[in-house]
Amino acid sequence: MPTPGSPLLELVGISVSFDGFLALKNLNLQLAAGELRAVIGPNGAGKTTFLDVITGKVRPQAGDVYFRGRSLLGCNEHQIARLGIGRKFQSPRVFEQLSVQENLSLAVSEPKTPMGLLRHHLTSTQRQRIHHLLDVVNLAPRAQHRAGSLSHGQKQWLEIGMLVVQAPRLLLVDEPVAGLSDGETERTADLLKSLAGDHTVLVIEHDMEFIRRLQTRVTVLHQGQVLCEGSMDQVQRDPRVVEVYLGASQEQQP
Amino acid sequence: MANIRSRWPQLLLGVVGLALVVALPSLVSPFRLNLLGRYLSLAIVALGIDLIWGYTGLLSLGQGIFFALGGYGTAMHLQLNCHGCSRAPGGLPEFFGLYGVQQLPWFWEPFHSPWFTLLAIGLVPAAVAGLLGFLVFRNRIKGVYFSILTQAALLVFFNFFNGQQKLINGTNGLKTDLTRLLGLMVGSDTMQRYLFWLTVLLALLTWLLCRWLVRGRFGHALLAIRDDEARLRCLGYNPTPFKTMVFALAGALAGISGALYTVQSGIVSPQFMAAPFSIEMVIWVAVGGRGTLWGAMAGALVINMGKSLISEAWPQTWLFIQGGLFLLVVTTLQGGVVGWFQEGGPRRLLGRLGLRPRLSTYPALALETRQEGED
Amino acid sequence: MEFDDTVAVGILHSLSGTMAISESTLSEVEKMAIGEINASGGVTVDGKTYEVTWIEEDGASDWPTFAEKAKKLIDQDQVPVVFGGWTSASRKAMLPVFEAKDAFLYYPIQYEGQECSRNIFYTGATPNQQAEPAVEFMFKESPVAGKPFFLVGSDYVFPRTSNTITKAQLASLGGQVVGEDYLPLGNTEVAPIIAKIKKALPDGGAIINTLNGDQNVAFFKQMQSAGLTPDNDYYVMSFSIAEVEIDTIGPEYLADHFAAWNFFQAIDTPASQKFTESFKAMYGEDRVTNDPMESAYNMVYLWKAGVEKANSFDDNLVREALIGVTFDAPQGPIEVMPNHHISQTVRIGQVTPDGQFAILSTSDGPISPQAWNQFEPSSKGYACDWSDPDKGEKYLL
Amino acid sequence: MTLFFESLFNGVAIGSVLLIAALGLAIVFGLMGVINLAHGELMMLGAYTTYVVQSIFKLPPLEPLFGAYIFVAVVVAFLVSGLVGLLLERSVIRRLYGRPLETLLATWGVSLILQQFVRTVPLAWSTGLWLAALLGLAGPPVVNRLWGPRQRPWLLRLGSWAVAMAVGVVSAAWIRGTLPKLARASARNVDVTAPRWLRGGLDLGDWTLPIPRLVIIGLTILAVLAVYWFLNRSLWGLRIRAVTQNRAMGDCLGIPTQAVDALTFAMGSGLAGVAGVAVSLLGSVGPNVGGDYIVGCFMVVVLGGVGSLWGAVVAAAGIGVLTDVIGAGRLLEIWPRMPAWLQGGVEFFATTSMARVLIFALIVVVLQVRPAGLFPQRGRMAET
Repeated sequence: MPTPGSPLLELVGISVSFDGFLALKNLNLQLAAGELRAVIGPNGAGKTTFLDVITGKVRPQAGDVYFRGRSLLGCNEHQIARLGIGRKFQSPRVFEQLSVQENLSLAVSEPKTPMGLLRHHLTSTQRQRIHHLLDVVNLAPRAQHRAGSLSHGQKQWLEIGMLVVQAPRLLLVDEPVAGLSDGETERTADLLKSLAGDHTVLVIEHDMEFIRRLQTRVTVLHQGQVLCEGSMDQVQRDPRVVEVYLGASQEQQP
Repeated sequence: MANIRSRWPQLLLGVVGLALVVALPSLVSPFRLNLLGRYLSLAIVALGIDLIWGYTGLLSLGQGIFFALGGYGTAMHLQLNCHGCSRAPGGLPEFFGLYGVQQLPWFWEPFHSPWFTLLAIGLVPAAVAGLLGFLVFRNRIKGVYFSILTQAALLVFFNFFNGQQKLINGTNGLKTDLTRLLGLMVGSDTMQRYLFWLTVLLALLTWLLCRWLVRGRFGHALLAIRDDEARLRCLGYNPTPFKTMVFALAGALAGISGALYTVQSGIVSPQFMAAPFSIEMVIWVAVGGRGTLWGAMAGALVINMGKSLISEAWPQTWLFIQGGLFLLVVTTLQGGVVGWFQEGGPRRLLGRLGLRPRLSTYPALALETRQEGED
Repeated sequence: MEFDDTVAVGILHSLSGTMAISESTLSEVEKMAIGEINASGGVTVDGKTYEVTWIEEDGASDWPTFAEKAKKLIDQDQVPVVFGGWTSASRKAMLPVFEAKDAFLYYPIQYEGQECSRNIFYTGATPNQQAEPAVEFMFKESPVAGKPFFLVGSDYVFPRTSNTITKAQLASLGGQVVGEDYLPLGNTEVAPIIAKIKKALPDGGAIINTLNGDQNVAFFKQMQSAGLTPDNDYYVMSFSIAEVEIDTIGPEYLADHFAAWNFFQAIDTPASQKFTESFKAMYGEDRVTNDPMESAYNMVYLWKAGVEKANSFDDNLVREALIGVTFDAPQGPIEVMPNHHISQTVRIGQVTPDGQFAILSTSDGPISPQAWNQFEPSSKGYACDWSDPDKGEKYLL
Repeated sequence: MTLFFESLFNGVAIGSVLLIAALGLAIVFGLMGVINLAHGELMMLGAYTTYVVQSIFKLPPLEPLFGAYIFVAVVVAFLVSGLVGLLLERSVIRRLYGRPLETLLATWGVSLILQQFVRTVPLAWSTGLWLAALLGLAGPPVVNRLWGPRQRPWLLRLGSWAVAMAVGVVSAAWIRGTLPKLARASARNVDVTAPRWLRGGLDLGDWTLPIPRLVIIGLTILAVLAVYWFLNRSLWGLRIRAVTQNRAMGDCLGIPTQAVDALTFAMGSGLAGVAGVAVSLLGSVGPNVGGDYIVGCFMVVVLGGVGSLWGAVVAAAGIGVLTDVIGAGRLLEIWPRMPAWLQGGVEFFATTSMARVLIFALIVVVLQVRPAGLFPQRGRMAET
């Protein structure tokens, strides 16, 4: 049992290498319950790999991941998901052949086994959650449409909706506003902020304006390591960040 | 409530269909009826393939294994309970005499019981499929790897059944025409008529079962596995039991289909496990339209009828036609024929031929999306 | 020529699939025989002359398909007779159909015996008309006389049953079988079998070969390269290699090995030469004839004779009339026996470098067929006689 | 000791046939992710090519060279099967990249058509057809290289196709005339006779090494080395590897990815043709020859690990040795005092067909431990 005050998620000395290329080097990170955390870093800093490690997709060569005091190493993706870690992927991944509502009902279903789906109907609470979420992500009018027919931004939201409807303890959100309009970005920021507190949220994003809007603690990754942590203003003033970030962005950003 | 009016055509279709099924045996010759019954039983295996391939994205090239297992189970029971058949020494089925077998192999024993046989027709193939599926899916082997492994498994079963004369009569297979079921000779016209009706009934039930499965959240989970398995995992689903279960179910359906096919064609042989037959099954589904249950059934029926008629007229050309069909469906008609109709294929074709102005205005598009939303 | 009417017979061989290679030749010969019959006035029944036509179906090398097509020919086309089949498996698949519908199948291939259906008429050799004389020849007269035997075959019913009989026969002759192995159908990797032969027969010996079709090619090619050749005292007696097969395997690999048949193209009689010449004239100079083809040719003529003797196309009348019918076949005189098989002359041939056979020995006149084998303990003492209702399929002598 | 070497040799001999047959498949699968079910039929074309070449070498002017026809056959078979592969890639496979299951089905359709093609089209005509296609395709690039680029490329193309057609028709007619055996379509198998030097065995005391097997082992080693060299040392090999790893990036760097695909597929197909020559030395040549080998090839690829040349080599050798050890019942010789219950089991599997059953079961077991084969390719893209 996690003691009160102990971190919800803790990464200890994680190292990951692909064919000799070190994607993560001795990475350490802690996340407290109810926290909203932004992670930024130039391309290739290892942001997505870092999420892959938490969700069990990539097994680190060294180090350990603890969630509520329990090691996640050796758990499969679905087991980790069932522990209460939800993930939104970088480019929106929803089930395009299913309708919006069907996407959400798959996410909300419990237990997530063949027999569970066949035997149990959705409870009224679950249905209410779906309706509520449809309103939150503004997709109620399109509930019966195929997800494939949604716009990019709507898919992003649907995916966030699918995350939230599961009521996970920890939300891992990978570039939620890529390709969204300003208005949509704003609403997404508000949504994530409103989720924090009840949930713990970790956001990875390139969009600095968006991060600033979140008004939260920021972690900067660089070459697979934590470069620094702090508020957005602190981080932006850190000379190391300016160096790697601006330097890198000049070379790498198209 | 407004739906009731739009249900009328469907109801009418059902009544006409039922009348046709009841009347058919007196309308066509016993030979054609028998063919129809057999092809209808193939529609059941096609439904299973549609479940695993059309909905779940697992292309099995080994359904012949389960099909044949169902057929062998039935034939073993019939051979054991064949009163008045000529017998080998010791009262064993006749073929054992050819190889000097005196003692009934142990796995034949339970097939004396009709109840065991009925269960085994579905459960044995399901168990084999489930085991194979579990071993393969557990390791996240999928895509073409899965297809190849199923094909290899098929070859293994083919070799085994072909090679084990003393156990199962090898290449010759087991025959049922001269055996008796419920006092009637299986090959007789009366029995064949009953079997036809039974096949219609079972095909219908299977269709209803599959429809129920794919329309609910279980079916949605299958589609999700097909389209983005990794995403589904991150929603907390473990795809392995889903895949194993649906593969086992498809195996059971194949077994039932094989049993019906065997009693109607009079023989089960290792040829049912020959690689081409299993791949043909996939073509039926592909041509009919994978991911649509009607398409799978219609594909099985129509292609087999076509094969029968064409090979009666020009035996040499069937391979060309079959190969061509494959290429056509795979390269241009990906949704199969039913899919093509659903996606407005006929209108597009007419438009392309200049017979009808193309409708590409906004109202038309809106109409299309609304239709999509409805089904 | 004017005919009063036509009668359509059924022809059912594999025109596609693996067996098409062999079976299509039978279909060709049957059509040739039908043509000859029509040219000489057709079939006469009740004073009316009938032109013979045919309805051909494709068994597609698939046993269930054979059963299906047999049903079609009987039910749909109502043919009075079906000429068809090659493999034992296809015959076994068709048998219940013909028995259930009480129709009549003419089957032209030498086979393992142990079967005597009322509804099948067998014009190929039974084991005592091919296998047994062949084994006896290998044991007593061949260059490897007295040496041990190895049995190799394809993994299906004919080789298995035939080898069971051969083992029983050799046991009674005092011969020695040092090994047997079966190659699964469709597999051409013969290296393990050759390794076994080499081990079992270190100093040469007789090999009884019942391999099927393509597998013979691999077998003989690799036998030669492994040094298991007639020069080194390894002689193969094959039951499935005739002139057509030599043509596709290549005489270079087969020269000096043996085969036993009732008919060889090399038979030097007018009837034999006429048969081969007509076939070449019809289908090409480079074609050859062989025993199964001759057998298929005979059965069409025997059917005609049976129908004319019965003066009816009715199966049951023809069935009775057929017994005792004789025909001057390319192999010599043959006669239909009460057990639905025919008496035939047995010959042993040795492959010559030009792809033909040198006939080494010929039996003294036709040998009577035994449907039930007399070496195999389970069938010893049994016989079959359809002319006597008390005896029938299997009775104790 | 003899036992050990004999078993090893037999295993390697069986394995080398598997390997040479699987090599092309492994390349196409490993580099392009394409399962080519028509691979066996491309082998069949190679085997038929051997037959045609052999028939031509039996004619009087070439007859003294008959012993060497096999070398010509290897080259011609590579070209013919490669050409058919090229046409296949351009017409069908190309539309299906990224949809492996559809490709699998489409190539099965192609395999049916090719089988029926050799049954219904006389060899004389198909020889003319392939010759014409080869000349027509190769004409313009060759002319351009020899005499510099032409001013009117369409005229050159037209001209070369006209010449090609003429050559095709003339050669087909000539073959029809001189080789009556090739003039008629036939579903029957044809006899490929190895030259005399290739038919015997090499005597080593009481042990004979079959020469065809030795030649195939040699051919396989050559093919593996050639493929290794091509992929790792040549410019096109570099391009192929680049495209395999990152297609989009390859495009951006100006690598003609379409040409790379076509070349890879054609090369894999050409290797199938060479394998066809090899198997014609061992067994029969007929429309069904492809089906005999295809599943074995797949087993090698799956067991070895996709895209791993080394894995394919080890897998083929392993399957070969096991086939021999199990199928020929050698376990009993190796361990003569085996307990009786085990002995029964070993004997049960000591036939060629049961050996296959057992080997498949073993492969499934191995895949439980190493799902991606013995030598999987590692990397970021390994599992998505």
